[in-house]
Amino acid sequence: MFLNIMFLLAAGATIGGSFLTATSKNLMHACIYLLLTLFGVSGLYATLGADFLAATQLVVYAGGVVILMLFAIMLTGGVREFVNKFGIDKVASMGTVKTYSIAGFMVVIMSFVIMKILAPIFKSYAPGELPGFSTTVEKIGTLLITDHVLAFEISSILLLGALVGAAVISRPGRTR
Amino acid sequence: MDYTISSVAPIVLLPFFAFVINAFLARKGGKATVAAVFLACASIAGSSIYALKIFKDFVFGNYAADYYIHKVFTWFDLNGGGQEFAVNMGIYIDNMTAVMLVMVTVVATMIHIFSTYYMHHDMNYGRNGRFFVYMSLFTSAMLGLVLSDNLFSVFIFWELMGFCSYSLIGHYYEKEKTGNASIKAFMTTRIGDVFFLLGIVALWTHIGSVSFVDLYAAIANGAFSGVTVLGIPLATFCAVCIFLGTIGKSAQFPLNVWLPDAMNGPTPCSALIHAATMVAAGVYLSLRIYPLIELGNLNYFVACIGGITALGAATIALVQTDFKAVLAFSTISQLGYMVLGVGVGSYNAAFMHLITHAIFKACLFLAAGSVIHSLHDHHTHEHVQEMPRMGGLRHKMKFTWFAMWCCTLAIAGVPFFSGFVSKDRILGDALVMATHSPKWIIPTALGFIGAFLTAFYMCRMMFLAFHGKPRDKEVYDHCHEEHFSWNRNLPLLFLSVFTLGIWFSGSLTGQGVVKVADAHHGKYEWFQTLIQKPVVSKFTTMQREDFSGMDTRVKNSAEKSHYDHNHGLNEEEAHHVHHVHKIGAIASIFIALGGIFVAAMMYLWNKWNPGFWVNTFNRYYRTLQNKYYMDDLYIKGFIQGLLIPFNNLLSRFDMGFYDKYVVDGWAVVVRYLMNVSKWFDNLFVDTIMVDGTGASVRFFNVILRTIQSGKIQFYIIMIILVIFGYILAL
Amino acid sequence: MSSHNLDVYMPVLILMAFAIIMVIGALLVGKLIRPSNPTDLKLTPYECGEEPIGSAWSNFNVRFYVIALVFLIFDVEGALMFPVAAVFKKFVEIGEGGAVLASFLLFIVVLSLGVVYCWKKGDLDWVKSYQVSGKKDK
Amino acid sequence: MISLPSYLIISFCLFIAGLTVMIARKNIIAMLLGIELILNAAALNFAAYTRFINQNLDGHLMSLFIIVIAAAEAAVGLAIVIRFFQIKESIHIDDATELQS
Amino acid sequence: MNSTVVSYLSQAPGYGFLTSKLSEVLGFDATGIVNFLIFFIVTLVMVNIMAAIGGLGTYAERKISADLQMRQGPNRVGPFGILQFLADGVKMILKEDIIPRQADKFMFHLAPFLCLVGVFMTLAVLPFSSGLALTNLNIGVFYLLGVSSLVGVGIFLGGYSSNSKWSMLGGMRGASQIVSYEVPVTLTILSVVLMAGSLSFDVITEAQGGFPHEWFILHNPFTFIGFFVLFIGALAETNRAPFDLPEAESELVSGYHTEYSGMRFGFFALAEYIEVFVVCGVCAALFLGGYKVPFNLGTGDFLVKAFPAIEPMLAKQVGNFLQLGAFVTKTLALYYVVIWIRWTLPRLRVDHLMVLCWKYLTPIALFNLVGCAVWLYAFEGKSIWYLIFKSGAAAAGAHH
Repeated sequence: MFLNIMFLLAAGATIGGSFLTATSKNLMHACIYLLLTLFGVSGLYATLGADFLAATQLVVYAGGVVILMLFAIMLTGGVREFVNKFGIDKVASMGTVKTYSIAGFMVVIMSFVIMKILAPIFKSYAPGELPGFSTTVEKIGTLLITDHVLAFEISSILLLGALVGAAVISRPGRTR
Repeated sequence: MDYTISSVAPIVLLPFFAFVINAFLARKGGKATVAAVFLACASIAGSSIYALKIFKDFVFGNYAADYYIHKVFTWFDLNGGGQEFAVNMGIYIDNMTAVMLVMVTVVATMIHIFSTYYMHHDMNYGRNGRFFVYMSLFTSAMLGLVLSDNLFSVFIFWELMGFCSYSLIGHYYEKEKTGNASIKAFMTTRIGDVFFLLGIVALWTHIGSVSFVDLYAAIANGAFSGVTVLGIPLATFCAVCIFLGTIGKSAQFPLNVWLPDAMNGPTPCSALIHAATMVAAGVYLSLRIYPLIELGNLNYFVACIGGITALGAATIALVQTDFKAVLAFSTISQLGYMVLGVGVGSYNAAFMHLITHAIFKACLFLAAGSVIHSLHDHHTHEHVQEMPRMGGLRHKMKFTWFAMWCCTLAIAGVPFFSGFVSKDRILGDALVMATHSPKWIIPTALGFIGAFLTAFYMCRMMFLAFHGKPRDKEVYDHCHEEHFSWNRNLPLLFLSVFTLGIWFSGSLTGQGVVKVADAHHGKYEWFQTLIQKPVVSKFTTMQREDFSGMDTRVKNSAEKSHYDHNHGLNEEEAHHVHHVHKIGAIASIFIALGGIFVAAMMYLWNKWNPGFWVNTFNRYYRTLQNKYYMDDLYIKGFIQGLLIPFNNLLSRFDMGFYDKYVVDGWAVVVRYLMNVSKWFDNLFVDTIMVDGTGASVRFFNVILRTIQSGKIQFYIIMIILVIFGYILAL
Repeated sequence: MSSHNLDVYMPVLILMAFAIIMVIGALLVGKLIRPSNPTDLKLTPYECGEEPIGSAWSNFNVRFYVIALVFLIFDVEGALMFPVAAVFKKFVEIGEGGAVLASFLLFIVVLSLGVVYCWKKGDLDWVKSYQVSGKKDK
Repeated sequence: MISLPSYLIISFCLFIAGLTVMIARKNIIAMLLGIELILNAAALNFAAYTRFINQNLDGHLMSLFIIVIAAAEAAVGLAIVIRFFQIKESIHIDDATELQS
Repeated sequence: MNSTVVSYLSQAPGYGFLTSKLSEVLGFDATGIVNFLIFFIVTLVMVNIMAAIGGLGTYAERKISADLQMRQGPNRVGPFGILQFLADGVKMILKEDIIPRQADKFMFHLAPFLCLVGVFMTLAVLPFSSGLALTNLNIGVFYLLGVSSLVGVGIFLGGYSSNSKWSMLGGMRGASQIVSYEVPVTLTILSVVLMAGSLSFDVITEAQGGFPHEWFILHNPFTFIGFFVLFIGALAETNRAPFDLPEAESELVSGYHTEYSGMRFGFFALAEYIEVFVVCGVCAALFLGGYKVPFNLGTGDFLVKAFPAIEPMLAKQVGNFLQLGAFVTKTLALYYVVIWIRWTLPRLRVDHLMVLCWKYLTPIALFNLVGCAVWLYAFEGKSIWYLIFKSGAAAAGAHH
């Protein structure tokens, strides 16, 4: 019962948020809708019993990525694209016929694709008896240092590279 | 308590990683070198933490004294001739390993810390970074040797240590005699190593495995009985060969010439490699294969080698004037004592002497290093190591003086110091053997005389260097006053604390501080309780355990084996042994005190004039100063007599035959081939291949150019279409 | 590792709802009783009485971005380290702590390398970030 | 109602939204938003399959690493965007025509 | 290990009765509905108490500051002016609600929601007592970190949306300060998780004891430093003085809520005060033993021993009240310290703020983390007192 309510709320937040993200003209608003979408996704994780993933989604996205996006938007002149500073042809807008036609085209194509992929799954899917929810933190931690320890360490290297590279790239006053 | 690879590997791997990183980092100089030095110290300190954990588990955990852990993985398996022919690597941990690990790591840590002080000059040129690189590599190799479970991996690490010692002796490579010394050390130990490898191969061929456990099992199963190599019994053959490796590595009698020259290296590396660990590794090896020595009844041979080395080196040390040379010869003589202990079958005492000697000799070398460093003249860059130019230094360097006295008393065998505890028990056991059969009197006597001389020359060194009036005024004057700099004095003081006997065992009365509880029989000194001869009858089956697998033996029921006061002898035998031990102890006490007294009469109170003795026995004096002419003998007889003629023969063959016919003939052939290939090149490659490629590329880029518009969204749409088509095509 | 049903998330949703209801309710109640006569002056942003010039949404200093960047990296590393930290104790108890400690410390070291780099390059200090990037060889 | 197809359809909608944004927007930051949406769709799929098909947690780990990579990608991508803006005074995708500034 | 307030109350006799009755009446299993009712009621009560605490926080702040500055403080409304916060609330509701013309209306409305939602959601995992924790997620600490980062977004949006320079600067500062100080806080909490071996507040609290020497703050030297790192970080995350850069009256007029008026401003203030309470509670639960009462009085077993005839639920109830008392006492003590610091220390400069975070707290927190890991590995997580005692016993010659 409650599970269904939660699922409905999360799914609504996800789909609505993603739709608004795609369609909102204002970049800031798009970012906020993205935040809503991510909350919905973390709710979906919770309904899937992946509690740790849900919390990670909250921490990393709501805490980090969205703030970073907001800062970057401010840093690149915010929403001043309306102000028509760069000339009329560069206004980022979703409203034109062209874009919607592209979107519809995409939807058709992808729905074909997805049906092609998912039809067997949907046919052969028999909802069996699902196991009860249990905490995943210990299991994930154990996997992280036994089976996937290499991925664990390499991800640290990746993040180090990302940090250094981004810091180098965005350091001011190198040219101009 | 059970160890998998994860809890043991870091001991070896930490210094090794430090080596790998420093190999790139250390030569940069400046901050990078400092970072490298810090990394070396930190890594060895870290592995000492792991070693201490293993030590705690083994010594204070409630397990049988002969409990061991043996984990094996197959390194490579070449299935030759149908028979399984796998090379296994593994770890073998028992109490001896645990104690050895702690000794090596702790001493190495202290010496690394001291090195940061000693090697501080021209650190910025990064050349001393190289020193730390090799120190890390050496430490990891030594730890690997201690942990390894079979003779083959022992041999690998053994050679690795030899290489490190080679490059560390040659650290100041711009001096010619340094380079010669390093080459000499390398070559001399090679002789022993060849025989060592021979022994390993012989074992392999006949037993089929070289791991210690399998070796003991084979001995227990009587696999050695009746097998002979070249008419010699297999056991004797292998034991002799492997023991020759020991002779080469720990500088025993015939091959002892390299160690004194090895003192040309920096003093910390002498302390770590040529006093504490590497030369002791030979004795460690001979302890590991002790059942084989016993089986091949080599005890008398081993004991005689040890005794001769002990006495001979001590006699040479009498007349040395170089500060470090005295220590070098005393090292050789102490190693002789260990080998003597192995020979007379006092396993425990020999190993204890290994540990104690490692500690106080490392401390002695560090103290010598601090003396040399303080006397170092920064303008002329001359190392003042001559004792006649020192004297009265105790007013300048108090800490060094104190630490050095502790170690001197320890090595001289004064009661309540560690040296007495171990050396006295070796001599006592030797005396027991002597009471059994007269032929054992010779090594025993050599040992006792050596003990007297040891006390004498060590105290002579002390008196000459630290006491009396300063002889060379300006040396004394520019010897800087010693203040408490932690990286110089902390290692000295720390190590000198452990020269006390109470840490290891009862000094006279058998009451040490460190005790292990026996569940039934109260508490005993950990050393005698834990270090026991391997009882081969326990190793009847060759059993391997996978690294991942946990130990299957029931360990909770296991407890410390009952400490046998009689060491497995019957009652009156034991009484006899105790009696003789008492006699030996009292005798060695008097001998030590007598040596100190004579030294004091000669060099402290100047009552007796040493010059008189020198003049009286002039020839012998010169003999001793020339180290029994052993170097000259080797050079004249061996090198000039044997190697150089052979070398000339080879060179003549090279010039006459090889150059003239083979090389020149090949040149002619090549010229012909070249002509052919030139023709082929012109005709085929240039015209068809090169131009054809160009044409084809030009053709294709006309087509492909159209696809590459600069728009990302176009690319994305392309990707989607491709996926779409692909999936529809499925 | 106990099994549970998803009722544990109930209070979260209830709290979220309460927060929203609280704000909306208070504002609605306020809307009934509070005055509302906006004047032109009220509706201009307050700049200490000065006439506001231009929009406040102008692009600002890049150092904010660098700080947020370092934070994001730390955040992700924390997300990776939390489960490991949660099971570290169990591994120590079964005697496997050595390897876990080694990998954990390696992770932390790699993580701190990035901070050290940013520190050295002066991305972390607030004021001098421009001067430093000008002359790196100081 | 809670079954594998529903989750797959949700992630499909996410993916379509992200794809549309990536194709139709000319603003680089908007395109990065789209990428975030797509990555989320993938991670959600992993979690859903882990729940419904086989219960071992490798799928969760995949999602975890996807989140990590998404964070790194956002950091570097936004840094590039900022640099681009400092040079070009614009974040329009079609202004990225040169390989060097 | 799933002790929500429901699973606690379900031990009471009335619960089963109610459930069965409702099931009969409704015709299907009414457990979910009953759980929902319990959750709803408890949450309602708690939210109101929290609002009251937030209000009383303002009152306490004014009183304590007056005390520190030898003034009277509010003393008109009610006895000792204790009803002052009600008067403030009424005033705020009555104030006109101004939205600047060139503001971004949508976000201007949204920002207070985000702040309040972020703060309220953190209440869900706060362990008031072994029975009275709203819910006990297995990921409690991590969930708390994630949810509380909403406040940063809220503050940033509040600053951004009201299109004013002061607000912009305030919002920027606020966001960057909050994200910066989340790093040392995360690392310190990580070291606590390392020590306790779980992320759930329940386990972390149970891993400590009632007496100070059993708390994590005195567990070993690293955690002792860690507590102060966490406390400073918490101060900065709640924008409390000396870290109240975002609303620095003297530099930026009122920071990110310059343009906010009336009840919207009130919500920002309320969120801040509740968050202060929450972080004090978190510090208490992580480091100061949470709801643990000495001699295990918290379990109520002592009553059962004393009067065997007593209803076990009642005994448990008494124990819970003791635990609640302990928790609230520790939390309020920290609350007092927070206010005390605010009125004692001057405000930092913004670059000093960043330097303090990145060059002092973060390296210290990393060092603590490494230290805790090594300590856990070397001493199997024994506390320093245990080690001292053992070594003393060994020196006294006890068997090993």
